[in-house]
Amino acid sequence: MGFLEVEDLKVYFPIKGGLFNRTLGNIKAVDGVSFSIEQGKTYGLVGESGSGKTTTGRAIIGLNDITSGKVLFEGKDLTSKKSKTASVRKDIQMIFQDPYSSLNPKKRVLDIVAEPIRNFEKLSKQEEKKRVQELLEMVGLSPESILKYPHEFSGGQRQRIGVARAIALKPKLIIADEPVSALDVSVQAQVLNFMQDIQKELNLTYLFISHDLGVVKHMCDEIGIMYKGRYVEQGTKQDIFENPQHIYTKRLVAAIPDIDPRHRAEQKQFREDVQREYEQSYNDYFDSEGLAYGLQSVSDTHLVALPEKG
Amino acid sequence: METTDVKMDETTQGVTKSPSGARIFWREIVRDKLALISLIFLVLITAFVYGISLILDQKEIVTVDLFAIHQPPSEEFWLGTDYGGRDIFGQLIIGTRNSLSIGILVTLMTGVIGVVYGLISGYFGGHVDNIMMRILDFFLILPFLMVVIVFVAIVPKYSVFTFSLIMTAFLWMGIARLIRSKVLQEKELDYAQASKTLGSSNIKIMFTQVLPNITSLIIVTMTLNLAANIGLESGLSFLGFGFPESTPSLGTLLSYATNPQTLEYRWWIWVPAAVLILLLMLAVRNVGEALKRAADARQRRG
Amino acid sequence: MSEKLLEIKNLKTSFRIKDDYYAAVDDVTLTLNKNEVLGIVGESGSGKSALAFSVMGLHNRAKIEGNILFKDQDIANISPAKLNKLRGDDMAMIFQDPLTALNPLMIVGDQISETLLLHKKNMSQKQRKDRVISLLDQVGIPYPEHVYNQFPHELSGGMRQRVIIAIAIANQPELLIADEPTTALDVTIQAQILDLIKDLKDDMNTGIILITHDLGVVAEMADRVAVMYAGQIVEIADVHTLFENPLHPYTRSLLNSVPNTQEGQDKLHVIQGIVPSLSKLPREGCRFAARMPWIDESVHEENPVLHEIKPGHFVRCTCHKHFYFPDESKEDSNHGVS
Amino acid sequence: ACSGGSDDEGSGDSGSDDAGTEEGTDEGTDEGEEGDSEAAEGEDGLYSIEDFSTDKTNEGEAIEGGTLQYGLVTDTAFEGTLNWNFYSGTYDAEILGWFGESLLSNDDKYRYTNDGAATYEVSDDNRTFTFTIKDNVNWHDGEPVTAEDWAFSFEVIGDPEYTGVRYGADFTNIEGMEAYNAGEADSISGIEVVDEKTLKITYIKASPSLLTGGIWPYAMPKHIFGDIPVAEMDSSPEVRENPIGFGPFKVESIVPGESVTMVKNEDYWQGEPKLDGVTVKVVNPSTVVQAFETGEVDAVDSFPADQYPDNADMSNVEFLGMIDLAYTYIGFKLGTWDSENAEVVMDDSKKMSDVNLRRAMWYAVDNDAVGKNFYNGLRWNATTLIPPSHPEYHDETIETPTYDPEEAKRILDEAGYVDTNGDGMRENPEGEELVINFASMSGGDTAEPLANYYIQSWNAVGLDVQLLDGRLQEFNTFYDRVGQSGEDDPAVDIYQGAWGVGYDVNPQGLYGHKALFNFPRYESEENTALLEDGVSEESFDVEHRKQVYSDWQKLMVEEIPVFPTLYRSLLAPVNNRVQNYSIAVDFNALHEIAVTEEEPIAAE
Amino acid sequence: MWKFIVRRLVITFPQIILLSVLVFIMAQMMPGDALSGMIDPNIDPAAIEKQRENLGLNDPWHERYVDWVGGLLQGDLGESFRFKMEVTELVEQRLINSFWLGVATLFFTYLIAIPLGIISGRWNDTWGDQLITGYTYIGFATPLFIFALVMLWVFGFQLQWFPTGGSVEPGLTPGSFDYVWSKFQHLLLPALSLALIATVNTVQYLRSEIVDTKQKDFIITARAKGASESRVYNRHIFRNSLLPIAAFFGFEITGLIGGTVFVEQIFGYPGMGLLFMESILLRDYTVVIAVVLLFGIASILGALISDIILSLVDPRIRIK
Ligand SMILES: Nc1ncnc2c1ncn2[C@@H]1O[C@H](COP(=O)(O)OP(=O)(O)OP(=O)(O)O)[C@@H](O)[C@H]1O
Ligand SMILES: Nc1ncnc2c1ncn2[C@@H]1O[C@H](COP(=O)(O)OP(=O)(O)OP(=O)(O)O)[C@@H](O)[C@H]1O
Ligand SMILES: [Mg+2]
Ligand SMILES: [Mg+2]
Repeated sequence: MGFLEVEDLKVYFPIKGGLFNRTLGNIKAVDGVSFSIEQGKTYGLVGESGSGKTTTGRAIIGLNDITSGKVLFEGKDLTSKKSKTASVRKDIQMIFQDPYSSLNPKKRVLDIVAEPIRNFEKLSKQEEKKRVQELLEMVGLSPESILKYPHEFSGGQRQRIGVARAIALKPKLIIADEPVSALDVSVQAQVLNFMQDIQKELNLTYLFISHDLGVVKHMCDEIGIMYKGRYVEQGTKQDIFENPQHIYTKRLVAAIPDIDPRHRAEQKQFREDVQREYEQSYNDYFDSEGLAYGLQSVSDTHLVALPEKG
Repeated sequence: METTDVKMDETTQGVTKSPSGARIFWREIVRDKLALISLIFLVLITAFVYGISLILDQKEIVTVDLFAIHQPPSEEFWLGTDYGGRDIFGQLIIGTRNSLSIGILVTLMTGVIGVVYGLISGYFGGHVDNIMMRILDFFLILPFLMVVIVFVAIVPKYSVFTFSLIMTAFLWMGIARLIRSKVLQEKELDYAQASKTLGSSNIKIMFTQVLPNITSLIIVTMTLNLAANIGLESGLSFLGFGFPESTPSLGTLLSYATNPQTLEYRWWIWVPAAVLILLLMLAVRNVGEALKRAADARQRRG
Repeated sequence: MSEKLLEIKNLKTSFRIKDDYYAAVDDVTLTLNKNEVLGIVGESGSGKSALAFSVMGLHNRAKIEGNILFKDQDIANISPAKLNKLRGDDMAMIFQDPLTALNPLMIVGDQISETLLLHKKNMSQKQRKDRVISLLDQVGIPYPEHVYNQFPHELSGGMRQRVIIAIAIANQPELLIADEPTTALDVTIQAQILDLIKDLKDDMNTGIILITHDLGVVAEMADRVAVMYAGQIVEIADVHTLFENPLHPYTRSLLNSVPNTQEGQDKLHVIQGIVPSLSKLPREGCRFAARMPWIDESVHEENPVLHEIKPGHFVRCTCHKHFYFPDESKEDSNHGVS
Repeated sequence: ACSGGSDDEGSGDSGSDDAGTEEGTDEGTDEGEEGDSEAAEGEDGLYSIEDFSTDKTNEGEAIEGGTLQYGLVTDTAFEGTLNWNFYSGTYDAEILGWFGESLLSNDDKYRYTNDGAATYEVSDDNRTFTFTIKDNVNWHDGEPVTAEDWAFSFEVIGDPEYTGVRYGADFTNIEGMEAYNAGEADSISGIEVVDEKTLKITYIKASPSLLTGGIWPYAMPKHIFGDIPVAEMDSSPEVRENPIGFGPFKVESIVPGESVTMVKNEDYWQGEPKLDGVTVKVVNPSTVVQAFETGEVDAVDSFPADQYPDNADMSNVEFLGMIDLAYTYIGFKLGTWDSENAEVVMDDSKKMSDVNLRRAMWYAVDNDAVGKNFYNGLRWNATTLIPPSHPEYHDETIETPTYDPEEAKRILDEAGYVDTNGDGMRENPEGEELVINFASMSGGDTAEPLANYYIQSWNAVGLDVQLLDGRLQEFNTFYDRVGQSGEDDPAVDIYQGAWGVGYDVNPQGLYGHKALFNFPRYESEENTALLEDGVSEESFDVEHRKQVYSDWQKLMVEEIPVFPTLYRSLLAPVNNRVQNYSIAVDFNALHEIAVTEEEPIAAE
Repeated sequence: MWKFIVRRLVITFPQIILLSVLVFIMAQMMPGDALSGMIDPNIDPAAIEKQRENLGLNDPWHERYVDWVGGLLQGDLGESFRFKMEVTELVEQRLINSFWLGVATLFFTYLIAIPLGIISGRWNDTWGDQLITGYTYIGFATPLFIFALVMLWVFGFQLQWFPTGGSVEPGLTPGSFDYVWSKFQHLLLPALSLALIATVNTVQYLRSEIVDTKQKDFIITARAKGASESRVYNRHIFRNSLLPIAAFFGFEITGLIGGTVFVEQIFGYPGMGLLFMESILLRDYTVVIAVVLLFGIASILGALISDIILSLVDPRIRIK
């Protein structure tokens, strides 16, 4: 049994309207997604804007209601009412995309980082302060920072505060929703490095959501590619980057700009080729509604959404 | 666009603390001469009327003196007397105090109701919001005057407090709406979402996370409301649903001006009250506008 | 050598903060030729947009000093009427944020044809509409007739960005400034848009200034690259030189911190600290010095200037000669900055 | 028989509330003082009603025609129920006065005369009246006014479907009226149409009150209203849009609630009116002075007395004045109303039951000073409950308590009201706290200081009088609590009220033991006997009646169920271009009114 | 669109019902009734009591309510006790007056607000702007009734430019030019007084909208197209800033209702506000109920109009 197992997860948002605000239909934000993550690994979730990455992450942690499907965390079903207990909550935490809005601007660092501690543990003021300072040190901020306000920190530092808060309860799984996409390149590097460090230190598991393939390639062991609420491909880093099977994955990979100006021409050529292939074989990869098919195994680690043969 | 206003130079971070909300407000007010003067005026007036009315004997002031009716300003009566021979100056002081008390009370009560209502409605959204908003809409169409008349008739003691209550019943909706729409935005922000994942209860998130972030909005709105509320009391007095004359307010003094004789020949009865209302409202408003600028980083002058 | 299109000389753009002026663009000198893409990279807040806005004359309350010669005409000191003749016609700009750069109350078609209306006085309404539709088609918008009558909010981010591009290229400008044209977009769309801009250049011989903080985009698009830091150009060179032989410490750090160049290596380089705010910017000495404290202070120039290392390759300050990356252990301790 | 209220003749009262004759303690008529002349002029700031005339003097040469601008001073719209049988507001009555004349005119003693459109004869038993309508009296549409029309008027009011409020003792006193009203008879047996112009009415009980407003003097054109069901008359266009009468002017057009334009009735029985027409329109009380100054109005129905002192020397008008048929008073609650039997029941355990206490309270107030200072002498100390507007019956010789606080204290001490606990306020003879709750009505500028002044005065003699609920009561609340519905609020101990008195001097409607409006709830055998005597057959003898009412006035001064505080004056400015205008009660010559200039004269 | 309107009206329906119930309860709670003003010994208390019985004033409120609803369903709002006429007819008379007063006020409000707001917003922080801002501050702080009284006194009486009471000169034939002209003259001063005070909010709102819009990105886009300053303002800034003002229009109607009570009182202008005050003071409940409901419906419609206008002018929230 895996560490985190997501089975056929569906999250639909109702479209309201009509005379009495009835539900007219659904936005299928996540439409039958299954994957599993091993402890201590980083699992990347990639896809275009609106493909349902965030929704998946939020559904796992319980911020979105699940329409159907299961989320098993260490064997416990998070979707059943009973297990929405505090202890499971403690074990899963989240890092948010925007370091500016994810910290309450009116709270001091102490209060921000201590919030989860206060919710789950009864510590004296003194102990609490000590814990927070330890945490801050762990994320590389000076312990004196506890009395400052978020706006007194740079984006990278804020993201660290967010991490400190997330690890305060010693979680096992952290869902990181585009943790660096709001940051400048140089700062981005800082946060990525640090996330890797802390993962080793605390034996954390990451669900790493991003649309930047470069970053994902740098961070992740396994990767899932989402398209319109469904998976189109899943595999190890090598599977995805060296042997992309689905045309959509290929497009994504081809679209990454190459940092070496010498490859410009080839890159453009490659992109054009993929584009041509995409146009020609679109119907082989997508059903009549333009959605991906179910996943088929290509290798042990590599799954691709292809129409069932025969 | 994260402006550099908020990003601090790292090297100086350890030493200087960036200004807190109150400090920003203060700075903005000091920078704006008009607002500063207004604030000083308000503080002085408030201190003066509350202070002096401790010494003044209200009973004495509203005692009718048959032989001093309609005296123009003199040494004995600085601002003359009204048609009951009562000292206008004394009434002006007590009236200002009462009007300010009403203004402040109403502002506070509408503030509390509006904020709590707006918070709950906005935070929970969905059906709760829907129902609460319908209730609010209903309050908007209530016939204010009629309710006031019923109220005046059935409430035996009509005091500053009860009067404020009835005004409150009709004035909390604006702020509730404002807070609601702000909360609707605010609760979607990551920090509120984050709190949820950290195991904080809804109540806790509402009051300890979201609320502090809308305080500046609340303060600004309440300041501006204060000005409007002071004005409203005088309107009710004009229609005859204000205070009895034994509880003078700026409104009651002002409503004497509806008597054409007073309006034309006995300026000392109503002009000081009119001027004072005007000044109070302007001053409160100036301060409010300065606070508004302070709350809105884009408009900040400094 | 190809024809000079734009020549910026000692440009200084200052904003008023409190009671003083602070330069966001400080002594920038640049040239741009026809049919050339000049990439400008730099961290957020380094003055890239401020530079672009200065060229377009779009700042309303900034003090602009220096010269901006567009086809030998100094557009920094020109009457608003004359400037309006140039803007949208001979020079155009693509804006960063497709969500806000379009008037929400105007249909897309009108917003594009406004440019035509302003500069092609003798076009009939019908001609304008035809032209707009062909422009929409040109930037790759499907069903242009339909989109013509749509409002911005009905379009996706990528489509809107294309509309903005259509506005910019409507009059086939000679100079096109693209300020982070793809930052807000998905990679696949980014690729399409970049290809589109490139095609435009080839078709129309346009000189393009491409502002971005994505080095990959620069590598793919630019002929020459200028690296900006704290309002100044710290290095400028043709694209190959810059990526193969970066000299300025900032350029080198930047290149080192991009994940996908660091194949196999699990640590990325981190530039310490942040770009200081405008009012706190050091105005003397090497502006980057504070962010590489392990380099001895004496190696900086007192008044750093651009040195021409090789023809066409300029670097500011002599400190590049002494720059090295700190070792890993040192880097770790840098986490605790404050 | 009617009493208490003011009459139905156009002179209506000046109250700002339209219905009824209750006089607000103050409404509309307020004080004023020469603000800036007190020291130098001393007494000069005072006015006396005796200096005013009721008739306009104008020696000028009248011009042909002209239109009189007549204002109704009110801040509301007039109702527009323009028919004597249905109107309920005084402003409607005011308008009716211009075009819908009464068949009977009266003299200055309020008694019907034979000078009007109809003459009358009384039978020996004083119960049967024979009226003859003059020949040339015609409706505005040319139809003659007939006895039938007059009888019809009675039939409408007596009809079971009747929607107005006129039906009362004046009508039930007609023979056969009650049977008709109950639907038991097809006609009223006491009313007989003798011939086209002669009507005979027989009353059950003879009373001198019949001659002072007790007979319904208004006819109703049967040829117009005959076909309209009684229940629908009040809202019919014949009442609201095209009302007619036989008066000197006829209605030309109406702007609902705002104005009525009238033109002269050339066929008027007293002769063609001199004016071309009259425009009656609403004037806001707060702008009435300006309306006079600019010549917007020539005359008004009433003028707020408090605005007089500041405008006494307005150059373009003459102020007419007379004693108002009204008085203000303080009432003491002495009993309760028994709704079952519809009568007053005295209750000796009431706080105010001790007459000494009441007398002391009368001594404690200085009404003279109130009249001078609040009202510049335009109101003055009242003595008895029949005001000097009825000079025949008002007994000047009666001694009444006047301001004497020492006397008040003495009386209280003697009666056992002494301060036993040293709080400065007297306790009652049993030694219990005595807190007297005083109800007073809001509205009008002086209401508040006046009430406070009385309270201060009583406090000064050691009586703990407090304003009920600490504030003045709004009109409806006040009368509800004082007892207009029959349920008196026990919290009210004393109150300040005002009454307008009718043409008829009979005070039974206010102080009779069957009168709901007997708010003090006072009764005594002597009182009942005197009041009965005042309307008995013997009282057709004026001397007898005078004696009866003199005794009654004395009784009231002794018993003090209420004590009158102020008598009032009534002022009416008239533009100087107007001629032959009068506010006298016996003025019955609207057709004589003329103007000497085309346009009203403006003030300098 | 129609669906939306219908839905909104359906939602407001229970509100109206609730409001009407409330008015009946309040009427019950208020001391006195239409007949309690008849403190007149001339009138037999029995006659009054009979009237009361006939009019059903002695019934408990729920019975009267049921009757009233019954009447309402047949389009009958009852009869005014005081005016002895159908409430529908009475209200119609007054409504016309109030309607024109409202129209004139709104007209002046915008006539003043739009140029002032534009001047103030376009050239913000100049002396012109400061002057206008000063006006808005003072207008904000001046009680309407004092202002109206002074206006009446100065323009009505001292200068005599305007008539000072009523809605029309007496004696004119309805429909004639003189009649219409006189009506117009009569509503000019009250409308102006109300507008001068009511407009300050709009001026300020417009100003801040313009100042806001000026800084929007799409304005830069427009400038970059080479649009001249005047074109930028006329085509882009004003249009976008006027939109929220247009949306405010409906709420302005609601606000007017409050203002007319004062103004109609002072100018003796027989409209709904005055009718309401009179009726409530004299306890003419059939009228009160009708007026309250009308006011309620007007504010609901006002809000609805606002939403509709907004959806018409703002493509972003176009209602399906
Ligand atoms: N609360 C919500 N109500 C309705 N629809 C929603 C809601 N949240 C998300 N959606 C829709 O669900 C779909 C998936 O959204 P999601 O945020 O998961 O995408 P994403 O992959 O995270 O995109 P991005 O890269 O932009 O963050 C989108 O079409 C979005 O519009
Ligand atoms: N109107 C202005 N007033 C004051 N300061 C400004 C203004 N516009 C820009 N600045 C400041 O000038 C500096 C340069 O800003 P600029 O927008 O040019 O940066 P940039 O390089 O484009 O950054 P980004 O990548 O975030 O767009 C920043 O410090 C910014 O805060
Ligand atoms: Mg997302
Ligand atoms: Mg930029």
